[in-house]
Amino acid sequence: MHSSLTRIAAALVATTMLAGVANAETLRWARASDSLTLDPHSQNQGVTHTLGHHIYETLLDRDVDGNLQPRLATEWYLKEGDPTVWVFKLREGVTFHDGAEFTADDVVFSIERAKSEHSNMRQLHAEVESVAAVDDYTVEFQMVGPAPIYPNNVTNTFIMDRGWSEEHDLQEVQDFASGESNYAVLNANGTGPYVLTSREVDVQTVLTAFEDHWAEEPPAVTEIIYLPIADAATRVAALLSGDVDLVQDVPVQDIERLSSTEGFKVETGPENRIIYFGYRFGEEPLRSSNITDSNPFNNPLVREAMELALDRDAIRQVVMRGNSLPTGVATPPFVNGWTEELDAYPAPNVERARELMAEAGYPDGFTVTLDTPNNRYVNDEAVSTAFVGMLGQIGIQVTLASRPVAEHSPIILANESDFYLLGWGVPTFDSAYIFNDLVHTKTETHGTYNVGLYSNPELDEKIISLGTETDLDVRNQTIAEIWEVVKADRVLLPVHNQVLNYAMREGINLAVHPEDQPRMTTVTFSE
Amino acid sequence: MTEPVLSVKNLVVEFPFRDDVFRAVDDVSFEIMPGEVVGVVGESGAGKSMTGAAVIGLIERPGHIAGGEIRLKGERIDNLPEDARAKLRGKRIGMVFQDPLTSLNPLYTVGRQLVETIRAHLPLSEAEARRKAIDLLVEAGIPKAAERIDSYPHQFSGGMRQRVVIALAIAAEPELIIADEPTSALDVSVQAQIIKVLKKLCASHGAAIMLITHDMGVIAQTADRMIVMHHGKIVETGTVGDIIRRPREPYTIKLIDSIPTISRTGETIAPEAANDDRAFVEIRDLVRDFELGRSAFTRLLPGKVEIFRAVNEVSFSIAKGKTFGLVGESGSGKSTCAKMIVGLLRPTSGSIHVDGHDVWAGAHGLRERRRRVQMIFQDPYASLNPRWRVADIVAEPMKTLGIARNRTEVQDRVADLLTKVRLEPGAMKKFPHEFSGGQRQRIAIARALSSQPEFIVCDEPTSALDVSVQAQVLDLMSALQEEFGLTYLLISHNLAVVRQMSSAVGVLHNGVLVESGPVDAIFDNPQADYTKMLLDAVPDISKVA
Amino acid sequence: MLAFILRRLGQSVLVMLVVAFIAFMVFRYVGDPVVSMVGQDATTGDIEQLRTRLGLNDPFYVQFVRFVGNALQGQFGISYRLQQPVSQLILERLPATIELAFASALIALVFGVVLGIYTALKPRSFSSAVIMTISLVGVSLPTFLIGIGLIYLFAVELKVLPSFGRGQVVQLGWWRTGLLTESGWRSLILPAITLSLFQLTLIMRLVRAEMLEVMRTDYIRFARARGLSQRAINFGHALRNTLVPVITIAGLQLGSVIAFAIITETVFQWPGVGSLFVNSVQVVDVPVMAAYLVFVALVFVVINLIVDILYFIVDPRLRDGARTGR
Amino acid sequence: MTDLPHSPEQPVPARTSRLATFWRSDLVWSYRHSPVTIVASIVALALILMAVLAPWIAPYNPFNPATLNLMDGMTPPNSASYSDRYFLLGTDNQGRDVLSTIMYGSRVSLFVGIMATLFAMVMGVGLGLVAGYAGGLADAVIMRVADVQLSFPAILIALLIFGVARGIIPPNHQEGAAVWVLILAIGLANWAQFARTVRGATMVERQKDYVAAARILGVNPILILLRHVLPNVLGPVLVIGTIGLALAIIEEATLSYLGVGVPPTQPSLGTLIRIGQQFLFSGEWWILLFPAVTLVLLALSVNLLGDWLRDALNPKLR
Repeated sequence: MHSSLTRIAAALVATTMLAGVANAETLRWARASDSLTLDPHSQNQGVTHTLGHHIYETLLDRDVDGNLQPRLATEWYLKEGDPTVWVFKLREGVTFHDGAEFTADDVVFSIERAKSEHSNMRQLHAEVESVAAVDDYTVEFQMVGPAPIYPNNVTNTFIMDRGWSEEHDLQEVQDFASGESNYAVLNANGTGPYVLTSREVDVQTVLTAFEDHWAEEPPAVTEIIYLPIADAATRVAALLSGDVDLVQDVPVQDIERLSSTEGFKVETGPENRIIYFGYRFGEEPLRSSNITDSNPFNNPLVREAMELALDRDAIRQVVMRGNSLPTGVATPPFVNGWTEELDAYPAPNVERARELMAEAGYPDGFTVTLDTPNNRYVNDEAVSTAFVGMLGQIGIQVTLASRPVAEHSPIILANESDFYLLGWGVPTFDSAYIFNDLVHTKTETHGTYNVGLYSNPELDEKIISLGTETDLDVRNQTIAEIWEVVKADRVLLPVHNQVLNYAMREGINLAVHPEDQPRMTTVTFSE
Repeated sequence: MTEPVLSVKNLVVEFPFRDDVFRAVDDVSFEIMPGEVVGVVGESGAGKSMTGAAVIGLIERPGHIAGGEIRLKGERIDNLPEDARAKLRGKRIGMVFQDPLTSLNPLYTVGRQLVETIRAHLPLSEAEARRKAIDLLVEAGIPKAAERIDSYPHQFSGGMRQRVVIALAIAAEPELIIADEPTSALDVSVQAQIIKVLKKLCASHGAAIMLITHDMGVIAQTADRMIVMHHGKIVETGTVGDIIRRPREPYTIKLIDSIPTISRTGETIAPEAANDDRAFVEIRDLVRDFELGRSAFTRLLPGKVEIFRAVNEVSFSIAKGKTFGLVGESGSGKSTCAKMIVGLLRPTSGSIHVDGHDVWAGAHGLRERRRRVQMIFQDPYASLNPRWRVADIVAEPMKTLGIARNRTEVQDRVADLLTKVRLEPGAMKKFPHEFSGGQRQRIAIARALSSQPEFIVCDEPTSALDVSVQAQVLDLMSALQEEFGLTYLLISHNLAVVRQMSSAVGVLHNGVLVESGPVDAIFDNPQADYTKMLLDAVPDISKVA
Repeated sequence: MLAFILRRLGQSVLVMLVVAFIAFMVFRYVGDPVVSMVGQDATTGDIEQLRTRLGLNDPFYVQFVRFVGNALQGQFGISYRLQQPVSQLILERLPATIELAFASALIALVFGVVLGIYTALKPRSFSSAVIMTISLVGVSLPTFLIGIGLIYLFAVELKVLPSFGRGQVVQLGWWRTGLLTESGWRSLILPAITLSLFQLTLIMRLVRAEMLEVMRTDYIRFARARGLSQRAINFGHALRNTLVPVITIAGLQLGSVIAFAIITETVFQWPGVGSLFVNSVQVVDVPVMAAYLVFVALVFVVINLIVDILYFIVDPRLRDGARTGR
Repeated sequence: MTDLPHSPEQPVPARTSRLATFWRSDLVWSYRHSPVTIVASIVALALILMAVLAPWIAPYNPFNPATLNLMDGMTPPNSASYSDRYFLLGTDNQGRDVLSTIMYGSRVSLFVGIMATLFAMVMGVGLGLVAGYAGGLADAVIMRVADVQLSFPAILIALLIFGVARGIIPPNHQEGAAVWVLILAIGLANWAQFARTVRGATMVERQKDYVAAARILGVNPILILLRHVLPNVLGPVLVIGTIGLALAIIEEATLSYLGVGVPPTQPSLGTLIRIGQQFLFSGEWWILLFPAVTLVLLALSVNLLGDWLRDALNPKLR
């Protein structure tokens, strides 16, 4: 009985494989969620950008190692004699999908649009004072002051055609409050390698290769069928049953099975994202603790004890199935400022941790609530659950509050959490991005995700200086100094860098993209 | 008359009941000749309905025929396979059930049900069957049959529906009609007509009738011969006249003795009037209206209110220690009267005085009413809370009214009351379902007495009981009336019971008291046409041919 | 009849308003949409500003009145997540949900009624006992487990049916149907079965109970006494009377299939309103969630109305008003 | 007058001991003659006992994180673990003993299920009694609300209530209150069934004369409802309660599956299934299978008991 079933299954696999080879140029690509919108400047979100990169293009791009690469801009440099002006030389002979030519004017239009009131990309271009076209293929960005790392901020800002946009009334970015939807949400006209053929939100989006694309080599994939499948089990099942060719967001526990299954393989690689625990600083007692006269987290000994209780390797091995890079610093290795010394982490030592707890005045431990998302990061809830167990061994009794990210985030942003898990991606590949939001004292413009309300005026000063320091050596020195304090103070308790997995049919080759923005142009097929 | 239509020999019907077997019909033998009307009489559980069901082959599972044989025109039918038996039903044996309200499928027109039955048995076209259906309805006495054939059952009154049922039973010209309590659910006035229709139709179509009933009066008026059944056995058979005038078996004698009659045959059972003739209970111009067809939501909206007057300016009075009988058919408003008197329903207008107190006048009237007035209900199965022990049921009034609070006192009183109604004090610890209907009605009486009332409204107190039990309960009521000097309002559709118990009587018709006065005067010399018709319609064993 | 329907309509409006209110109120508490809408780079100031622009800082009743006013014009605003008009989103996904709901309703009705009749007509047979017991398994298994199990068996192990989605669709006007392609039909099988199992059991048990009840009535006994064939009795008389009460409950059950589809649609990635709702809940897309609830209420109200009218057609007693019959 | 102790119409059973009466009662008789019910009750009883006694009979305490060793995670059933401990049914991804988590999880599931059902029962029976007895506007309003409620799947309603409760309760108290919120949500989603049934039964009972007898005496309506009507409508309530219990357990599981249930550190069966489902394709079948089987067994046996009870309490169906 069993063997006959297997035989039938094998036969079926064979037929689906044949079918797959027959139209090898079509790639059915599944991931957990759909792009939120096709409007290039409406959402600053990874999934949305990923699809966007196939239709639209940016001035600069980043390679798999995080280095800036030319794209629509071929050269970029600070204007001689004026460190507040960035000059971008543009690629010639580029056309939009509708045939319009790409010129400097389109860049001016797009950057202004990205800076406009309803744009979600606004923050990235806050330092830009004005943009001007010098000639058809040269654009100058006048910054408000010295902005040495600004080019890092343009890698997700897509360039639209001014003519097409004005024709369809797209000068404004989609405004939620207006109650109207704009044309660009469901339609697109970019310079990218693929043209939008059809789009059914949350169901499927079809892209076909753009014949007049400027790249010399046409992509191997001529048609992309993009399929959002929310349920992880269904997603994996779809790959196994041959309904899709490529799956992102593979549950770590399924990697082994998939890679050992004939006809499938899994590519893994580090993501530019750190997962860490944070806790509340300050003297004010915790809201969720039985200690009502002080804040145990404010005691450095307790923080040290917690780090010693955290067995990063066990989490890697059991919870993440080997698919994580444990770390002792709250920055991914891609980021400017990361060093191997910072990355080192202490071996777990429960004995010592217990001693530290006693020393800190909490020999019997204390209780606290840990807020964790359960649908945002890889096995986020399981990581938190595991840490709860580890903290239990040094007497810290943790209640786990597990919520979908939509409920988790407001609690985080309102600083209502005593103890939380969060992940942080670094799209600029620079430490300043981390310091600005996670380390700087919370203000209107900084420290938005400084949930623990850590405050160190000395550091704040140094962080601010990073924004304007043009001497890269001095700047890097300051970054190193800041990291030293952050690590010594245990401002954050980093766990690991996430590792990404793309599962695919045998015969497809695609490397993992550190920002989880795979490009189907890089897909190759092998026999 | 050579061959009997139906011949039943040594019939045994058994119901396997868990580990036991209950014998519902035990060794029953009888014959019915063509065109003959045979009455089968007995109290509930006598096995008479089961005998009928056995003959037509509709015994409900798990019951089954365990012995004997049934022959139809000499041909044995009890051992036929089910589909062969099914072919006999309707075609050769027809049946009429008790309740015309539930015997017809509510979703189909009368015509459709007739046509369907006719065509199931006779080779007629749709149109022919329809014509025959109309003829049958006409025969059954349905006015404007050609129009009404397309009406639904609910558009007919109860009596009319029973006519339809009879038409259906006779539709395929069967040789035998089994009528199982065909009139018990109907009012007396309708009852007589239905019997007439049944007899007429069967006579004209040449069908014999097996008339199953608990009502000796119906049989007395209808049947040629009768069979008396008891505990699944035949006690006695013979011509109707013989058995009623000269019953031989002790059971039959007792049964016939306990049947009350509207003719004043002997001593009145009701106690002679106490000399106090002052009205103890005084009902004046009692009126009760009901609003029709309004749901809770629509009631909030303004609009025309359709009013139905259930009780219309009824006045009468009862002397202390006397019984006033209130008779009327269903829908006459007699129960509404009772409800207003005991305080379950507020009168629209009019007054009720008990011992000089207006029972609907404020807190004082309320208190007086609760103390002085009690009620005995029709259905002894529904009037006792099945989850309560008898002791609690009987004690509730005295506890509620604070007559006795102390536990032992309550217990003593309950024991005393139970003895008064001739139950063992041991009954206290039992639940109502452990008692028979008659015993339950006595518990209900004990409960009514528990609050030491002076006036008891008895709403059809015996109509759910078998005749022999009815006699006992009526006896008990009389005895208690004498002992405690109780005043009764006896509400009944049974004229014989009223005549036997009451000293005065009122006749209600459509909410109006058409006639009232001393019982003998009304019964022997009725003035109102309605009363006359009512009295004429009553089947009575004394009227036996 | 007209008055009756008008009265029903009035009640329906009331129901809709109440649901709208509840829907609106509930979602004010579910979470903060703004945080999901802005990116990681947004500052606290940006967030506050967006809140104000969306009117989320207005008093509660102002927001509600605005909501009802817009809803009356079919305007539920723009989805925070997808930035498309909510009414358009729901309309787009409605065909998928309706096709799924109808397919599973059909399965539930056909099998439910047939099995219900069978078990009622043979109440003591062994096969009935087996069916009754097995049917309980259907209500003892959570829907999501059934779905996952079916996917695992038929899509992953046997590879005979697709594991997700609704296959190829064909556009018929604004209606996008999956019923015209083979892959569409194949995709429909597993989700439809998953969704129908629960209702199937309910309907089967309901039909059985009602039918047993009807079979005991006097008019069925009388029909047998009239010598009608077993067939005519079972299917002509008993079944029709059984269906009267079944209509109400089955109608409401089938209405709830549409809402019940939430879990099934999620498991099978069925692109209907249910999965739209679940996706919206994850990011607190208030306009979609509120519109969905109102939509479910609308389905309920419409089905209720249809059921009432069906009642009128099926049961002659109601046509004359309730007064005559007792 | 010679008094007859018993009327001939109905035989009165001979007096027997209370135990014998009970043993011969309809309920017990039908129980003894239904092997499926006997098996179901044994299974249900075993599962309930297992849940109740979990702290004493479970090999480990999975709710005490201090005893866990993460490295024991994913140990297959009946094999050696990293820390050399024995796990009959294996461990989950947190190194928790699956057998123990099932025991403790059943405890949570049963607690939530029973409390939610009791809550729904009290609310539904109360409102049903009022609606059925008072009639009029109260009846119309209560039953309309129940109708609307019944037209929404319980899961949707529970989700909504859960959402509202989460919004009202400050974040720091949510986890402690999670179980109670769950109970409230499931209870509020299920009261209408009770209300409907009880209302129907109450309207029947209200017409009965024993209620009239009490009203004549002027017994307080609340007392009439509680002492007279309530005991007589409890039969169907018991049936719905049993079936509702199975439903509540499944609803709890579904809510937990959707991620809005009890905290994952104190998992219920539903939470365990949600966690286990992640390992459906990766070969760690025991993490999903055992809790799922337990849940189905629990719901099925309770359903079977309810089914039997329905038939046994409704003698017409026999």
